[in-house]
Order: sequence, then C-alpha cells, then structure tokens
Amino acid sequence: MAKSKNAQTSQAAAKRKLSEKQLHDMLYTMMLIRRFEEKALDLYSLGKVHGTMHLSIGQEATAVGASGALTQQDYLLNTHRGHGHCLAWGSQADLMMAEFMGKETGYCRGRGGSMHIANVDANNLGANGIVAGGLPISVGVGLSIRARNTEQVVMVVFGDGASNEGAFHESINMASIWNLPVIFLCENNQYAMSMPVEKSMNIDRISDRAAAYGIEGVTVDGNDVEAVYEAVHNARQRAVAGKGPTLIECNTYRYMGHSKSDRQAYRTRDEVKTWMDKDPIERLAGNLGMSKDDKDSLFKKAEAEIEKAVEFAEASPEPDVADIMEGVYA
Amino acid sequence: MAKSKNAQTSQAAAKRKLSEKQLHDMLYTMMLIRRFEEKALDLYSLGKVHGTMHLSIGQEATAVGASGALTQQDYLLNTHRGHGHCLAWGSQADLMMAEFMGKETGYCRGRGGSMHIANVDANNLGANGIVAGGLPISVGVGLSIRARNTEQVVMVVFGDGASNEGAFHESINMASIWNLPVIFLCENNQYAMSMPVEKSMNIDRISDRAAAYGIEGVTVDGNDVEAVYEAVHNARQRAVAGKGPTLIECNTYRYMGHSKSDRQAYRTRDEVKTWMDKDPIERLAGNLGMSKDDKDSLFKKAEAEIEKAVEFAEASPEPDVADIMEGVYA
Amino acid sequence: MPSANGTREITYVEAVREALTQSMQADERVFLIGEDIGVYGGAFGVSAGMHAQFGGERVIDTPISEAAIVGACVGAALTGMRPVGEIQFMDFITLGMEQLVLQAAKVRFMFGGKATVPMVLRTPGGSGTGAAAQHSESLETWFTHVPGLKVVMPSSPYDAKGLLMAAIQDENPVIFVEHKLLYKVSGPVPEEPYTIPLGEPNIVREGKHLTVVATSIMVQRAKQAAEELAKEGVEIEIVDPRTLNPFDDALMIQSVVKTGKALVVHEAVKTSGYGAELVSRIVESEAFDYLEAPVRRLAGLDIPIPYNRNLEYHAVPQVENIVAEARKLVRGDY
Amino acid sequence: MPSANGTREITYVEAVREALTQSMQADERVFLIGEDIGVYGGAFGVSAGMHAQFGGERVIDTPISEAAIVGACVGAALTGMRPVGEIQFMDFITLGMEQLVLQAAKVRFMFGGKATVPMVLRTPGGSGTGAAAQHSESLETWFTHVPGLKVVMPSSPYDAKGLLMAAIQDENPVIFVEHKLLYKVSGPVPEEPYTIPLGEPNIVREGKHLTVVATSIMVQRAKQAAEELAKEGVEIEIVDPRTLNPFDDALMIQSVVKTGKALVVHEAVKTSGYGAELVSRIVESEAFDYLEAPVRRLAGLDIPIPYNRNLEYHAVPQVENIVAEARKLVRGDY
Ligand SMILES: Cc1ncc(C[n+]2csc(CCOP(=O)(O)OP(=O)(O)O)c2C)c(N)n1
Ligand SMILES: Cc1ncc(C[n+]2csc(CCOP(=O)(O)OP(=O)(O)O)c2C)c(N)n1
Ligand SMILES: [Mg+2]
Ligand SMILES: [Mg+2]
Repeated sequence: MAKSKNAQTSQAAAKRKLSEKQLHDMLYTMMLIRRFEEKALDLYSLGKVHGTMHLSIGQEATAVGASGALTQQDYLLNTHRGHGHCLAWGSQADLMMAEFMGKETGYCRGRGGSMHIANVDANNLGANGIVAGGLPISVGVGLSIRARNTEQVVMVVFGDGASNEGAFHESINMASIWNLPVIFLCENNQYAMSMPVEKSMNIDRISDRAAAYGIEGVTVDGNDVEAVYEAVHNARQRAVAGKGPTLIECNTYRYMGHSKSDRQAYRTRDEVKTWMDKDPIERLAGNLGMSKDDKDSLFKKAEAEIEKAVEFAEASPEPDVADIMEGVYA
Repeated sequence: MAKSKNAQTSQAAAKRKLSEKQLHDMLYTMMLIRRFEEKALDLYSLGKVHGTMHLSIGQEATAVGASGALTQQDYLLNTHRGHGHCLAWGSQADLMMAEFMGKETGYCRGRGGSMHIANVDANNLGANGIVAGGLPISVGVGLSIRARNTEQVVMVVFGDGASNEGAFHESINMASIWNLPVIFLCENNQYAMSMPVEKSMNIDRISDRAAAYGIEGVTVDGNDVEAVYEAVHNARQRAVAGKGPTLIECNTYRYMGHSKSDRQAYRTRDEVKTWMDKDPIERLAGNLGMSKDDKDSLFKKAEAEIEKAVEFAEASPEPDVADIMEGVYA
Repeated sequence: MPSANGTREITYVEAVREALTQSMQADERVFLIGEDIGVYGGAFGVSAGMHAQFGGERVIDTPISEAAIVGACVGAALTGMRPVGEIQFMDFITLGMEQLVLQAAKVRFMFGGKATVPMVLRTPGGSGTGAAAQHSESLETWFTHVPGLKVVMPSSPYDAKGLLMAAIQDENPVIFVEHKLLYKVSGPVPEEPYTIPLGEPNIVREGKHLTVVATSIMVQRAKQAAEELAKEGVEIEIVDPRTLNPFDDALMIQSVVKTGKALVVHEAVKTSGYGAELVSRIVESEAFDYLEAPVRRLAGLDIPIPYNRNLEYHAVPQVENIVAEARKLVRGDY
Repeated sequence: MPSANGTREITYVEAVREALTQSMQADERVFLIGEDIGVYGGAFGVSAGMHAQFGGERVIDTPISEAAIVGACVGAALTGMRPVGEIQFMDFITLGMEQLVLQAAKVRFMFGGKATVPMVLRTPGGSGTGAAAQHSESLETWFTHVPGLKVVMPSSPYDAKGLLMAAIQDENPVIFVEHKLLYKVSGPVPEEPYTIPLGEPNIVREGKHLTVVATSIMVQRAKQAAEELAKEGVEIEIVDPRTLNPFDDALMIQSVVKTGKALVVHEAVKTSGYGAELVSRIVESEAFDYLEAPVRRLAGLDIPIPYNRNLEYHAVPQVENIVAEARKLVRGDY
C-alpha cells in the first residue's frame, strides 16, 4: 500500500509479503482476464454472441488480489461484472468461453451466459444478474458454514451501486449480529451504469457504512493487487477467528462502457485517461521490474490460453433443443 | 432534556421554550391517547372489535412532542402502532374509534381499521401495516414538496425493528442525496415484537446510522415530550432551510404486549416496571407541578371525550355489503 | 386425543410443528429461520417450544428483513443445508420476491442443472382474522407462475404434516402456504413421520353430480357444503390439488369426465387466480367433451380484504356460496 | 417518415417517448423517475434527450433502489403529482412488489376510497435479447391478480402512445409493460396528443375461422401468422386486450361466438399465465355454447428463459407455432 497514490487506506497493518512467484502468477491471471474480456468484446462485435456483457477491464487487480487471499474451501458469490473474479477463482477459460458462447460444454451448459457463470463444485456460487442479488445469499452461506462448523469463509462481490440497494443493508446487518464469516467486497468503480458514486450517496467512502452495522470497514486502492490481497487476507483471518464480517471497498475503474449499449455520455475521456494511467497490470509489472519483453511474452501466453479457449468453445456443440425443459426441477 | 435520566441526548441545543399552555395541551393529548388505547383494549376484550391492534401506551410523549413541532401543512406517514400519532396530529377520536370498530363513519369507512387509519385531507397519509412501509413513500412526498415548492415537510414514523428493513436504507439514502424535507422519526421502544433492539443490530444508537447517509442523526429521550419537540422542531427548520433530512431516534417503551396475542416471554416484569417509573405522562404532569386532583380532572376530561367517541362509534352504521366493491379504482 | 377410529387427533398448527420437529430430529441439516420464531414461538405459535428444544442455532430469530431471510435460505440450501424459512404473513413475501423468484427458483436452471436449492418457505395466508388488506393476502397463484418453485397448500392436519415433511426432503424450493383459520382445525394425524408425495392431488370426497376443485380452507368449506347438498340428494366430488404446482391433473380430469360438471373454488381474488389455471386445464383436456355445463369459478372478490368483519366475510367464498353455486350448476340453472 | 396512407410512422420507442414528452408539456405534475433515465437516456433509450429538455428535477436519475423508486411514485402521487417511474427491466419489479402491491394498489381501498394514487410504472418485459433468466421476465399476470392496479401492454407504436397518455391521466396506479423487441417496430402514430381508453380491447384483424387473443409482441407474431394462414384460406380474427386488467371482455366473447374457436397466445409461461384468465372468461361466458373445439393456450414454456439463442427462441411462441396451432384448431386436428 506504500505505492498507493490514494490516501484511502484505513489499515495501518504492515504489508504482508507475497513472494515474487505469487505476484508473478497474479500478474499472469490479470493478463488472462484482460485478454479474456478483450476477446469477449471481439466475439460480441463479430456477432458470435448475443445478449450483453459487462467488462471489468481496468479492475483486474481487485479480482486477483481478493481471490488470491482465499482458499479453495471458501465460497465466492460474484456479480454481473464477474469474468475477472471467475478466472481469479481458478475457473477454466475454455469452459467460461463456452458458456459465454452459449455452448453445451459451458459451465452452465449454455443456459446461464456471461451473467450467470457458476461452478458450484468449486464453491463458485455464481455471477448474478441482479445488482446486490448475492448479498442476501451470502448470509445463508455464512450460516451454513457456522452450522457445519468449518473454517470456510464466503466472499460476496458487489458494486458501488449495489450498496444503495436494501439488500446491502439487511444482509450486512444480519451477518454482523450473527458474526458470520462473510467478506463483503465492494468494487467501487466510480459508477453504477451512468450514476457517479458521488451522486448516489452523500458520503465519501462506502466503507464508512460499516459503522452502521458495527463491523470493520476498510477502503483500499483496488488497482493495487497487494493492497487488496492484504485487506481480504485480514478480513479472512478475522472471519475465521469468529470476529465477524468485514466490508472492504476497493477503489477502481472500468475502462469500457457499462455494457455494450453504453455511449458513456456521463463521463469524460480525460477521466478515463487519468485512470488508465493507474493501470493495475502496468503497475504490478512495474513493481516486479519486468522488461517490456517479459511482459509481452507473458501477455502472449495469456493470449494463447484464450485462443485455445475460443477454439474449444467454437468447436463445442450447441445445447439440444430437445433438452430445453431440463434443469427446472431437481 | 435536562430532566432526561438517559445520557442519550446528542444535541447540545438549548431547550426551546414551550409555554405552560402548550405543555398543558400536550399533556391532555397524551392522556387522551392513553385513554383511547385503554378503551380500545376494553372493546377488544369485549369482542366488539376483531383483528389485532398495537398499543402505544407508554410512548405518548414521542407522538405528542413530534406532531407538536409540525404545522398543519406538513405530512404524516404513520405506523401500525399509530393511534398516538394520529391523535396527536389532531384527528378526531370519534372518527378514529368508528374506524377501529369498522363503522361506515370511520376515517376509512371501516375498510382500514386500526392499522390503516388515514385522513388524507389533513395530510395524514395513513398508518401502515407493513413495517418500514412508509419510508419509501416519504421520499415521494419529499419530492412532491420540492416540485410544488412549498414550505412543507413530511415526517415518517417507524420502529427500531423497521430500521433493519432494506426500505430504511434506500429511503434515507435517496432523501439525503436529494436533500429532501423528510424527518425520519424512529420510535425505539426497545423491541420489534419479541426481538430486543440490541440483538437486532450491533450498534448502540440507531441514530448512528445517519452517518451512513451523510445526514444529521440525533437520539433523544422519547419519554420527554419537550426533548422530542425540540428535536423535531430543529429537524423541521433544517428541512425547510434546504438542509435535508434528519434521523431522530426516540427512546421509549411500550407497556403492553406487541399485539393481542403476545405472552411477553421475551422480557421481564421488572424491566417493564423500570420503564413505568419513567412514565411520560406522570413526568410531564410533575414538571408542570400539577396536583393529583388537577391531573385526575384532566384525565376525566379525556375519558369523557373517549366515552363520547365510543358512543358515536357504537351508534354508527356498519358499511353496507352492497358497497363492497367501492374504492378499488378511482 | 384419539379420534373415533383410534388415530390421534391434533390440530393443524400442531401437525406443522410436528413435521418441523421430526424433520429436525431426523436431519441435522434442517434449521428454522424467521421473525419471532424463537422464544415467542412464531406469530401463530407454530414453533412454540422449539427454541427451547433445539436452541438458537437451529431456531433462528431474525431482524425484520424479509429479503435477507429468503436469501439466507437460498445460500444455506446451496451449500448443503435444508433451511425452513418462515415469512410471518404471506403478504410480506412481497419483500422477498427477488430472492425467491430470480434466485431460488432460477439458480438451478441458470447453472445448467448443476445446483440444487432444497429450501422451504412456510407462510400463513388468507383472511378471516380481521387483519385487513396488508395481512390477509392469498398470493399462491403468483408462485405457480414461477417455474422452479413448488407450491403446496395443505387443507388438513394430516396433509399439513405429510406434505411439509415431503417438502423439507424435496430438492427444490417449496412455498408452503398454511391458512390462518386452519391452524385450530383438528384431525387425525399419525405420530410417526410420513410423507405425502408433492404433486399428487387428493380426492377428499367421492360424488357423482359435480366435481368441486378446492384449495386450502376452501376444501373444508366444500366439505361442509357437501353435507348440505347431500341432504338434497346432490353428491359432489371434492378434489384437493394439495400441490398447486407442479400438479398432476389426471385425477381431476378423470373426475370431471365422470361428473360432467366442475366448480373451482379458492380464496384468492378471481382474476388471474389459480382457478383460471384449473379451468383451463379442464377445458383443454378430454374432459371438454364431457362437459354438460360451463366450468365455473367461485373465488375471492376482486378487492383488497376489507377490515370490517361483515365485509371481510363477504369478500371470499363461504359455505353458503359453495352450496348455491353447486346447486345452480347441478340444476343447470346458470 | 410518412406511411403509405400519409400518417407519420415512428417506432414504438419513439411513441413512448412522445407520450412522455407531450404529457410533461401538458401537465406540470408529471415527472419521470428511474435508474439511468437522465443523461444516459434509459437502458433502452426511451428517455433519450428528455433530461436535456426537461432538466434533472423532472427527469430524475435514482440510485439502484427499486423499492424506493416505486415508493417515491406512491408518495408523490398521493400528494398531487403524477409520477411516471421506470423499472429498468421488468424482472427488477420483484424488488418493489411490496410498495406496488401492498401500498400503491391498496391505499385507496384501505382509506375508504378517500385517496388516489395516479402513478404509472413503465417497464420493459420479455425475452429475445439474450439477456437470460434474470432480465427476460414476463410478469404481467401477477399484476392482473392485484385489485387496484391497472395493467397495460401495448402491441404497436400507435397503442403505445395513446395508452401511455391515458395511463398518465388515469387516477389509478398503472403498470405499463413495454416489450424490448417491439421498441424498434415502426407504425403510424399521429403527432398530436391522443388517448386510448384503458380497458378497451382492439380487434387487430377481422376473420371468421378462429379467434386469436394475443398480447404484446404476440399480436405482431399473430399478424404474421395470419398472413401465412390466409394463404391457406384460413382467416383468423385477432383480439388484443391492450389493457389486461380491468379488461372489458365483451368484444372477445363476441368474436368467439362468431368464430366458435379460440386460441390464446402470450409470451409469459403457461402455468397460471394470463391466458388461463382469458380461457376461463371464454368458457364461463355464453361463448361456451358456441365452442366447436377446446380453447387452447399457446404460451411460454414453463422454464426460466435460457441464455443460448436457440433455446431462447424455442422457449416462447414464434410465428410458426401460432400458425401450427391455429391450423390444428381450424382443422379440428387436436
Ligand atoms: C436490481 C437491479 N437493478 C438494476 C439492474 C441494472 N443494472 C445492471 S448493472 C447496473 C449498475 C451496477 O452498478 P454497480 O453496482 O456499481 O456495479 P458495476 O456495474 O459498476 O460493476 C445496473 C443499474 C440490475 N441488474 N439489477
Ligand atoms: C414487513 C413486515 N414484516 C413483519 C411484520 C410483522 N410485524 C408487525 S409489527 C412488527 C414489529 C415491528 O417492530 P418495530 O419496527 O420496532 O415497531 P414496534 O412494533 O415496536 O412499534 C412485526 C415484526 C410486518 N407488519 N411487516
Ligand atoms: Mg460500479
Ligand atoms: Mg419497536
């Protein structure tokens, strides 16, 4: 957090050491996310997917830092802007891409699409098309963990806009009174669709809302993968120690429009530029002292993985219309 | 507030002077409320009303202090436990009693009952059977006031339990970002049905939640009619001056069960006793230096008014079944 | 207390409680969550004593936060538990519709059939207690319009216990609608645990002149109506779907084929009520060719429930209305 | 652009916008409120340019708080304004059901007829855009089951403008359901303000062999089907209720009396859908005696809307399904 340009950090904790190898892996995942989404955009423009999608380009550090601090036993509840968290959680790019293209081989057999990618077997409880839709569910996962008496935690991801939904209030309050092992990860990318965060609430930090529930709240630079890791790591430790939930606000920015139909009349190009200068991938590569060549070749590796994912997805079969009624009831 | 035994007051403002006459009138209204509700209980026990009802005996100072600080042009959004606020607003006991008994002459022509008494002509927008149901509506009233550019305010009353509903969060946030003239009056009577306030949230004061919306929050002794008056008066001034909404928490206590079916297993008789010792009516009478006789005769006057109200209600006709379809559509 | 034929009789509320208790005893994953269900025992006393028996970790009192209650059930169900949520009055489910309809009901399908959400949401519906328009809803039809949900409405203590135990064992989200006025109704209920398969209707009474399809409390009223009608020589057959959705309508269709006439009765308002679905199924089926009279619906008036006792009474079908409608249909007098 | 007969043609989305604009020009009390309706112009561009024209006090962007959006409409309507709320996708109304159903719809009745709640809630429904199960709902039937609400579903640009202007002038809460796939459909729309009375159906096409009752986008598909069928000598009559509730069904009944056969078509899932209400009204009426075939429903499959384009297509009725069903009914081949 020493490198954070924002004075947003409210934790005094000394920075935990991530090994160079770990940081290197994280960088790769961030690159993979970026290439995944760029490819998704391409496919969309080529008419190979329909529907909509929400890209998180620019926000990769938050996803990778957060998942990096959790274990394979933990749970993830993801958002509509969730490709990054999904990949950071360790999901396979090919099965994700197949889902994105609506194929039978996709994580959800083509029934869910971009906004609903899940892998319950890996405790990835899915992206959610409903803003704040994951928050009430996280309370139940917390209760379940407590009842089963395991050392798990659940992380629920949501946006700045989501923090104005009633579900935010009810869920954090419940998690607090019951001391549940829930990490509330608020990705503050400064906008909810066209609504700037400063117009949607009358406070400076979303994390200040934690006080309304008597829980820990912290704001970190969401473009600093290490800061995010640190905050989630601490929150996890508190949760497992029975100290209850934490609200973590990660300040970051989305470079692309909200979704495909966004003309971005609500912000300036300059503003976007300013944030691009704080690019999380460039920053981590810089911190790692990588040469341009090293960086390029790592990006190449990510591209190759994405290319294979696309090949897999394109070669995969469509769902059979005869199976259309499947999966409504168990 | 000098007389408050709780150290709950967060306002340093000097106490506004209410004239002896005003305080006397307030005392009378408090007595009227108490007698109204005692009579309601009787009627219920005699089988003259069905359904349920929620008595506010013990909470009279909050209702009277709050309404006392508002004008006839202002708006009220009331709760299920709303007889007190309704009377304090200046409603007629006879029309209320008729409504309570389901008569055609009642405020709602017998269609609403205890939980829905309204008098829209007098800007009393009704009690509400839904916990926190009035809060989103208050935002709309605030917008309407702003659009019509009047000097009105709207006061929405709700309980401690209501402050855990999502509607609380969404509504206060909206009122805050738009600086609407809304007074959020939280009647903290220590319980939501059987749920003690300290188990339902992890904070000491509900008014601390105001900070999550960047608005003023204040906690007052809800059994001190002058303190309540003061707080609402200030909130009204702020609202009218364009300084936005205020969240006021009034600490008080209900002597009776939540509703008729409550066996009150969740609290002790001792606790109830402790609060009865802080009775708001006794206290105000004491402050006014009233003799027992004066007090008794004022109570008698209230009783007489209530008796007349009951007579009116009993003599009133039932709604005609032939009119059952009326009032669904305008 | 034992009934005439020796089976123990208990009330509907006791039957629900017994189903919950036995389910919790049999399966550690089952827990209860809702407002005032602990020491208070629930607004209608359903869980009375259960907090003492099972403790606060399995009988969980919540703040007033209906959306989060439903969501808590979804999350727990997704991760290996079997939550049973209580919505204190059916009306309040309007606050939890997103979690119920967009999450609980859809998650399995959206995830390609790779997740299950085995949860039950119990809630008391219906009018008759003077609680007025915001505490008297009959919203079950909405839920039958949501693929992925099962909707159960027991009309007797026996059904209440058996259906609830089945609902708790079911792998799907189930809305379990109790009726406030049925809570005190008694009937024979075996002490041992048993289940009634979801989806199977019940022929409550056999008859030949008219098929009356009724749900929840209307089954009780139809039974009383049947006694009246029997005195006049009119024998009605009463079909109780029990599970409103998914509903195997074969028995109902058969019955209409047999009687040639059908009357559908429910408490919810008539327009777009469940009765419309039943009528449609009848006229779309082979029973159409056997119909000797139009199929009729007897349902709640299209109004909110009024507070006044008399208006409230007239807002929904009563025994005499069923008798009158049945008579008209049987006599061809419509 | 002018149409063949000289009337200007505009799209459905333009018609909705024109109705909003003219209503706001005519009545100061009218304002818009919703998510991203300001500078962004609304998720589907309905209010594009209106923020610039009317300013932020009359085109109000909200945080993501659906319950409060609905409540804001209720409160404003109760106190002299005429709010028009937008719910960005119909699915999200699940978050505002309490304010809509327990407040907006009931307030007037509960208050003894002494209050009015003149508000409109606009929302785009339906599938076909690849947005999957949580952004493709067709929930209109729920609202028709709520006394106190009016439910309007325009199927053409002309109806969209006239019905919306009428809805805004109506004294009751109106749910105004647009269809995403209709937004780009063009048709003749007069420039001057006009209203179409709520409650009146429209005979979209006259015919004699079969009555097709269809709503929203299914009216367009039925029209296409009619052209196919006409080639085979089958002339279907198309009835569009336009206002689903309250709905004056006389014209529909008359049509069925004339044709002797009826097919009901909607996009919402079949079970307990609005089609069931229509079928019931037909068979309860004098048309029953004229029916030469069972009344049939063609509706969405009982599944959440799938993401995959092909599955999505097959989840709801398409032109060829209407043609096939109509053919079967007319040929007595069911
Ligand atoms: C309940 C609900 N309301 C509205 C939407 C439409 N919508 C989708 S994303 C979005 C903005 C969300 O903003 P935020 O929570 O900040 O997340 P971000 O998109 O910025 O990642 C909106 C309004 C939705 N999906 N769900
Ligand atoms: C949405 C909703 N949930 C639950 C209820 C049932 N209920 C009525 S009053 C009440 C307690 C309310 O507590 P509080 O807000 O503190 O008000 P109080 O009754 O103490 O005045 C409950 C749970 C309701 N009416 N509405
Ligand atoms: Mg955002
Ligand atoms: Mg309380």
